Amino acid sequence: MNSLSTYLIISALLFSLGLLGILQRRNLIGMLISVELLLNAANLNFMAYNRFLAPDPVVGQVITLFVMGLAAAEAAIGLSIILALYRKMHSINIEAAQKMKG
Amino acid sequence: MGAIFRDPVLFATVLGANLPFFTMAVILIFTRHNPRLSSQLSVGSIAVSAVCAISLLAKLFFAPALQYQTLWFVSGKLNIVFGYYLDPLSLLMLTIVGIIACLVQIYSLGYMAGDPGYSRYYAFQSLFAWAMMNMVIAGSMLQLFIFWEMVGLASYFLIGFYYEKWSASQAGKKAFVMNRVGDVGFFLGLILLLLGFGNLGIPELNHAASTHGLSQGLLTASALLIFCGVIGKSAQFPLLTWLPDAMEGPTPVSALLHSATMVAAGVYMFSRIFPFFSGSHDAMQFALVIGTVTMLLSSSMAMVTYDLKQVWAYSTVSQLGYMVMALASGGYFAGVFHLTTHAGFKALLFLCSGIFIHEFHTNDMRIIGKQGGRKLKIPMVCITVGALALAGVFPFSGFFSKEAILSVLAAQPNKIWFAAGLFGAVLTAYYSFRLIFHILLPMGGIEEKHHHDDHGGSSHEHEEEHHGYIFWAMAIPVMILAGVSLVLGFAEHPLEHFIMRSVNVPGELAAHGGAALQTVAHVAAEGAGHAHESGSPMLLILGVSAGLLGIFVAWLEYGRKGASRKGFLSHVPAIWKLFDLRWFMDVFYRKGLDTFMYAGLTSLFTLNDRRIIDGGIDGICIFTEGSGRLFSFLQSGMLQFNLLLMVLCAGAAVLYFVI
Amino acid sequence: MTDFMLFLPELFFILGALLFFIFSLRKTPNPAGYHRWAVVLAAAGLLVTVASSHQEGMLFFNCYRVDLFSQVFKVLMALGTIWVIFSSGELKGIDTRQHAEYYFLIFVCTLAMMMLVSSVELLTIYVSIELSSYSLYLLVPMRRGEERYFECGIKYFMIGVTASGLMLFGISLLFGVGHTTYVPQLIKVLPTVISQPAAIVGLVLALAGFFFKLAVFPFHIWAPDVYQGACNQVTTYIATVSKMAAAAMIIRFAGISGGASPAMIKLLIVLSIASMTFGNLVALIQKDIKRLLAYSSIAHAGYILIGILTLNSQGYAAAMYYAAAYLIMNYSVFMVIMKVADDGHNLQIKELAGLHKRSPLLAMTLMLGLFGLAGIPPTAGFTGKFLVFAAALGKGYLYLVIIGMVNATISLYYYLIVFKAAYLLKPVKEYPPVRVDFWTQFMSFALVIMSIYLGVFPDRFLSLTEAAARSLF
Amino acid sequence: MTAMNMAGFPILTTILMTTIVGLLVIIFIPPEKTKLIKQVSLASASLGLVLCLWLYHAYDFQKGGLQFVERVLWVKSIGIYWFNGVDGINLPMMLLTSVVLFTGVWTMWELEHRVKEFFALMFLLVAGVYGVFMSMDLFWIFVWYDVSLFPMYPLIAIWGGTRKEYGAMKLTLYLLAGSAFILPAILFLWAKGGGHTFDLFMLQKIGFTPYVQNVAFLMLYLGFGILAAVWPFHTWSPVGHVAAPTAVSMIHAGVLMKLGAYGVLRIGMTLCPQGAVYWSHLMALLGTIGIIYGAIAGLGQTDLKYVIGYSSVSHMGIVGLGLATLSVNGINGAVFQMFAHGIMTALFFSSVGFIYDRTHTKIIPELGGLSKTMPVASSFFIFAALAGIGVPLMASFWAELLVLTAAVKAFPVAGILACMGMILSALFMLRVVQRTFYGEKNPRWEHIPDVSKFLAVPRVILMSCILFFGLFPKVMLDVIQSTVIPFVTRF
Repeated sequence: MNSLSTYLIISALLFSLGLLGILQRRNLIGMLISVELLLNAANLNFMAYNRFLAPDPVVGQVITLFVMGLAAAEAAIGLSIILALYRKMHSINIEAAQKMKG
Repeated sequence: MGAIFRDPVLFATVLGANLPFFTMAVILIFTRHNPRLSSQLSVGSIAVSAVCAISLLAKLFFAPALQYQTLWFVSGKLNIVFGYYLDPLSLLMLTIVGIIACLVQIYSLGYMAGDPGYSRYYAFQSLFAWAMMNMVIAGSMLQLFIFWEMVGLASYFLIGFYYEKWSASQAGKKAFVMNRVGDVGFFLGLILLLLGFGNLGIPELNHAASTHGLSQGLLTASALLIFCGVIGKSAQFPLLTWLPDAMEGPTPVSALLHSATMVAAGVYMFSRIFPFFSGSHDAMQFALVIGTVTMLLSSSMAMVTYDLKQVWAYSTVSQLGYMVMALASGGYFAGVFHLTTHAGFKALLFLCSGIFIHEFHTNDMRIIGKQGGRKLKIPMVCITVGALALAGVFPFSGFFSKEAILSVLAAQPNKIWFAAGLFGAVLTAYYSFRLIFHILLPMGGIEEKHHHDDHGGSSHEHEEEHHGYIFWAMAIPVMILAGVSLVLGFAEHPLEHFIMRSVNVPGELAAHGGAALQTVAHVAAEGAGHAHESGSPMLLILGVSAGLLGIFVAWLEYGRKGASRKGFLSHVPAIWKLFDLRWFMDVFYRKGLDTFMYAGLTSLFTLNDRRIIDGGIDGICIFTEGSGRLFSFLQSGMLQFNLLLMVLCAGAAVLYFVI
Repeated sequence: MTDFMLFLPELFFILGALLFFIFSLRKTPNPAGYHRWAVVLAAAGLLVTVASSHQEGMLFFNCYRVDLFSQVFKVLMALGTIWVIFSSGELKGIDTRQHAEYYFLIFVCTLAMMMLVSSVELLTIYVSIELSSYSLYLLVPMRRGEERYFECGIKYFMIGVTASGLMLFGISLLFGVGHTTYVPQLIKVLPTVISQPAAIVGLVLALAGFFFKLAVFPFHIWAPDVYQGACNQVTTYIATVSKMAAAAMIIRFAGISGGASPAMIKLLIVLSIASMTFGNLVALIQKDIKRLLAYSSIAHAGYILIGILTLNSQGYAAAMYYAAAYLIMNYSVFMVIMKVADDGHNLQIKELAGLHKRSPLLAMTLMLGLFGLAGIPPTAGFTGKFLVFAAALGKGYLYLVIIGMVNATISLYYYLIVFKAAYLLKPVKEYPPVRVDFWTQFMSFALVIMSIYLGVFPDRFLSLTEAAARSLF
Repeated sequence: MTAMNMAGFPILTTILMTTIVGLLVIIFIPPEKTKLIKQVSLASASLGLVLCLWLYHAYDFQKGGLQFVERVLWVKSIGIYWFNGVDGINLPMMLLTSVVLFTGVWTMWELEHRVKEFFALMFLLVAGVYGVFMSMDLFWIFVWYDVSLFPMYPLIAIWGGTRKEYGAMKLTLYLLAGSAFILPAILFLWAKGGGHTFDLFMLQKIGFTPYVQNVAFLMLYLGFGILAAVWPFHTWSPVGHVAAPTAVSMIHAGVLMKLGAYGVLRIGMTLCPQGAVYWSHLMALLGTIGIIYGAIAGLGQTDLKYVIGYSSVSHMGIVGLGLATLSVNGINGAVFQMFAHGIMTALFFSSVGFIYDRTHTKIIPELGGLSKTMPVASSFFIFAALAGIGVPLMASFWAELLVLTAAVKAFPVAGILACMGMILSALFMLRVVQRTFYGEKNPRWEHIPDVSKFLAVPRVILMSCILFFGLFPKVMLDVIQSTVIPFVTRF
């Protein structure tokens, strides 16, 4: 169980779930969470590769730390935008926002 | 440049031939608003030209053929030469053109007096004189072609002189286009020669043809093509209908261009390169057939029309047919001689008719007769002289030339040509005297109503005085021409000697020119020899009696007291109609042009441009824009649809790489 | 000390950002004052960038490379930034209380992009991209007034984070196969492992992030909405400065995919053709100028890709040239738009009617900008296109060039429509005359002259970009 | 071919600069001072004319080849040169351009609507035309080519007539679509030539493989053919001309259309002689179809400018046919025809423009009888029509003679058919003349003044050009063939 492929499969699953969530969820918060899943899938990858393959064990971990920090910022920005949207549209459903097209 | 002033012959040639051009330019640019000055300039310059022509003729009467040339430009292997070729034929023709043009311009002083386009008229007359003279003395076929076209251009303008009249401008256009049809053949023939032979000099061509310097195929092909030019310009079958229509122009124009000189240019060109043509038996046979058909067809048309000028127009066509027949059967001199005499008497006929038309304001011979046409003594006498010459009655000039032609035709192995010629002579005499009798002996006498009664009041006296000047301006040229018609016939032998002489040409020209002329002399002498052998008294009798027969029939029907004045053809309305409608040739052309060209190709092509090509392009534009609209659906407002698209594309790319 | 000098432009922009951060804390906004400050700072920033443009060196444990290539792009970005800030004098599209934040974010974003072009570490790249994106995520919804355009902010954010998620995942895979995140090493390693599916997937996904920035089809989907929805100045910034960074990044990164993989080149060709065709076709039917320019920018991304996909220094030089030309001509057009719509509304094409009378100078600037975008000589746009196509044909992509030219012809149609509006149409209602101050006049002339100078005398700038492109190898 | 006199005065660049400086000066004149704008325009146009005449005079056709060469390295890395020179092919074209520009500017003297922009755009256009003709570098040829095309859009769309916006858009897109083939072809040749020079003569020495030549020539032929109104890409010609204002039609039909044929000759046939041989049958076919088709389609038109547009199609067909023969006479004739047709069409359009200015219609059935009211203006048109028919002693006759001679030799069937075109052109030209100028005086036009002496001057200049070169074709043919004779040796 403690092999690289396990982690990779899990991360691939996470990635797919995230992608599915982004495409399927109509709720903006849900979409935001799905995006976090994507990032976490990547994080998992970094860690796994770091553990099994990389010559320098620091790299992956550092990256993961950075990503986590950025993800937090991203969530903050995203939430603030969603909040603003909610104030204007009284909805956090993405279907409320499809006027611009063509 | 200096050479022009050093050599008097060259100087006279250049001056005589080109003075009218400058006159035209001056008239068009400066003296448009001064008709008097314009006409004086024009008449003066053509008089100078005529004098130059006559003096050239006199000076070079016994001299060898002269050739002047200068290289005009070179393109690749093509040397285009510009030059003059003065030999008996061109000198004779130059003189004819000069004299008749001069007379006609003098005549026009009266005929055209008071016309709003007086200056324009003289400008175009000068244009014509310039082009015609240059064409006559052209040294190469290309140059001849160029001026041949310019002559056509002058003819276009002069036919359409009364451009307010739709029919006039229509006739001008028709003349130009029909000529163009022939000219394209001519042009192609020249190109063929240029490519096959490389030289279009007239003496060189004649020499090459007579010494078998040209392959027979090339010779025949180019001769046939060049003959197309003759068909167009000299109104031969099947392009003959433009000439009667060309009578829309002022009568002096008809006299000068459409009978005496311009239309004869075709025949002139034929005789110009006669040795060349005679190198091809097939081409000569073809020309003979065309000439005969033309002669008979147009005679038939002349028998039914009441329009004075139309009669002479048809007659011109038929006489041109005669000339072509003569030339095509080897009668070089006969053709040229008939050309000469015909120029004289046909101009005479037209100018006389012009006086009638000017007086009575109508072209209808019956009305002219009724209103007292015969009271105009001078024109009446002169027109009769002309008609007699045309009918070939001794001692008028037509008699001699027609005899010459008949004798050549008689020498042909196939007697059908001779028979056709005789029959044509009968018809000629018939229709010309039908006209004469109509005017001279009108049915039911003369109505006592003179056209002068129309005018009146204070201007009457002035009219009268003016009328005198006008009348004499017209009458004097007519009388001169009548005199010429009387005496010209007797000049047959000196003329023949002049035209036919084989000359000792000095220098290099002797090589070509001399030999060419020898061929002419040889061929012609053969023809004449035959004629004399087959018994000239017999011929003489036949010829004269043909003319008299025609006159007699005309007298029976129109001249004698109590004659029906309808003509025997009126009993067969179908034939009358056939002749009157010019054997449906015009109908055929019109229909053909309308249905095939305008309704057919033109609308098809226009439709193709609008619908298929333009429509296709617009279609591509619409398609492009439509696909823009279509693609814009990819950019839907729904975020997740867009994301799906993005992910799918990325997925597709990944799949593509992995698999 | 030398390290400090190498980082000078970035430091300067950090300083600017800090200053505006302090301003943003103030209670009473002073828009005119901010604008003056911003102009002065940006101008100084440009000077600093230019002054340090010939420096070379490595920073931060070799994560950060300063070379001619990066410096050229930094100059271009600083230039774009000052232009955008210059045009922000009448920032009607944004609440006056937020002006300080606006300038702050602009400076931060420029800073991030400057860092981006110098980054040679995947991590640095990622961080820089995210930093610049976050600034833009905030700038886009800042617009006030136009309710119907508000949705573009969330769309931009969602698409952006998805793309960055994809990119990060891709980067992680690249790290997995290459065992390194240092780009120069990756370039060496990758061709040997390119046959592995993980490498390919990683590469494609990583490129997706960059293509998102450049708005290459199919990662363009944010562009039309954002261009239309953001306020005019922000759109200008995205259309000009942000494009420079993206182009630079792709040029730097394209080397990773390596000449070794013809399939990769094929992918780039397909993307380039799809971008050109899609962008031009959909632009045909647009009514709103900014949306039209969004589609046009998608098409131009395709043209830039043509230069990049040659994967040689000539192509990179051509692409850089094209990017610079694009900066100039795109800004010309946007400057006119911002001037004409000085109340910050979205300009429709028909509103340009009669511009040649309202302001001949702006009309001329617009004309040259449009013709530059359409690729008509003697503008820089033409020469850029010419160079890009020349580079492509140097590699033998004849059909690609033909398709590119056909697309240029199609694009001409909608540029001509805008041109027609400005020069031909009679206005249906009376529009107020456009106020053109001295600096705008000056700027118009400068843009016109630059555009033509670059078009007619390309030699000097081209040798610069060539040197820059060579520094990549 | 590479006679260098770098030290000499850059006369060609100076000629180019007359237009560009004129343009700049016009830009800085306030738009209200229309008189001044016109004077400046005329002055700079006449300066160009004088310089071109001097150039024509100073060209040494005994020596032949490229003269007045200016050659400066422009862009090092890809080998662009500022390389100008004249030889027998572009010298007549330069002269043509200057004459048409001069007369065109004069013709537009009465323009009142947006004068400044009109003349500015016109000079921009002509700068492009001069540039194409004088450049010997592929890059610059293309640059100037495009520069000359796009001002057509505003020129037609602002000052045009019938359906001007449609016509302008169509024409511009159509013509620039042509350059979608030209640019790839140029770059293709450049790349196949090693990618280090755009110098025409350096590329010529390289000798491309037959495949490259065939492909490049076809692309060049299609691209430039559109501008030369080669059938079936001719439909922009009538539509565009109908829409365009007078001087623009003059320059467009007179000069711009020649750019197409010139491009085929200068780039296509110079660099791809084998390609030209390979495609010569196609060129002959399309040329002949153009001659016949243009004339026949012209027969049915009711708009004066449509008729002239179609006549241009027909006449440019002659140019195409001449080029297709690949022989001295054919190319001599083609170049001469380009010149002759340019002058002739300029005369055509300037007379039609005058008639249109006065009567506000160019629909033939509405006109008629104009000869009565405006005899001088009519005579200009009639003169042009005669030149169009190919009446001898007008310049186009010689051109047609040479082309047809060469064509009958090289492609007998095409040559004979092309001769038939002479009949058709006579028919349709005279038809127009008859319907427009002859017939009863039309009361509607009774009080229209004839062309004034001042406005007659440019038309007279054009007329005298036609006559002069008709009477003395040597003046032009010597120059043309000094270049053409060595040129054809490579086919």
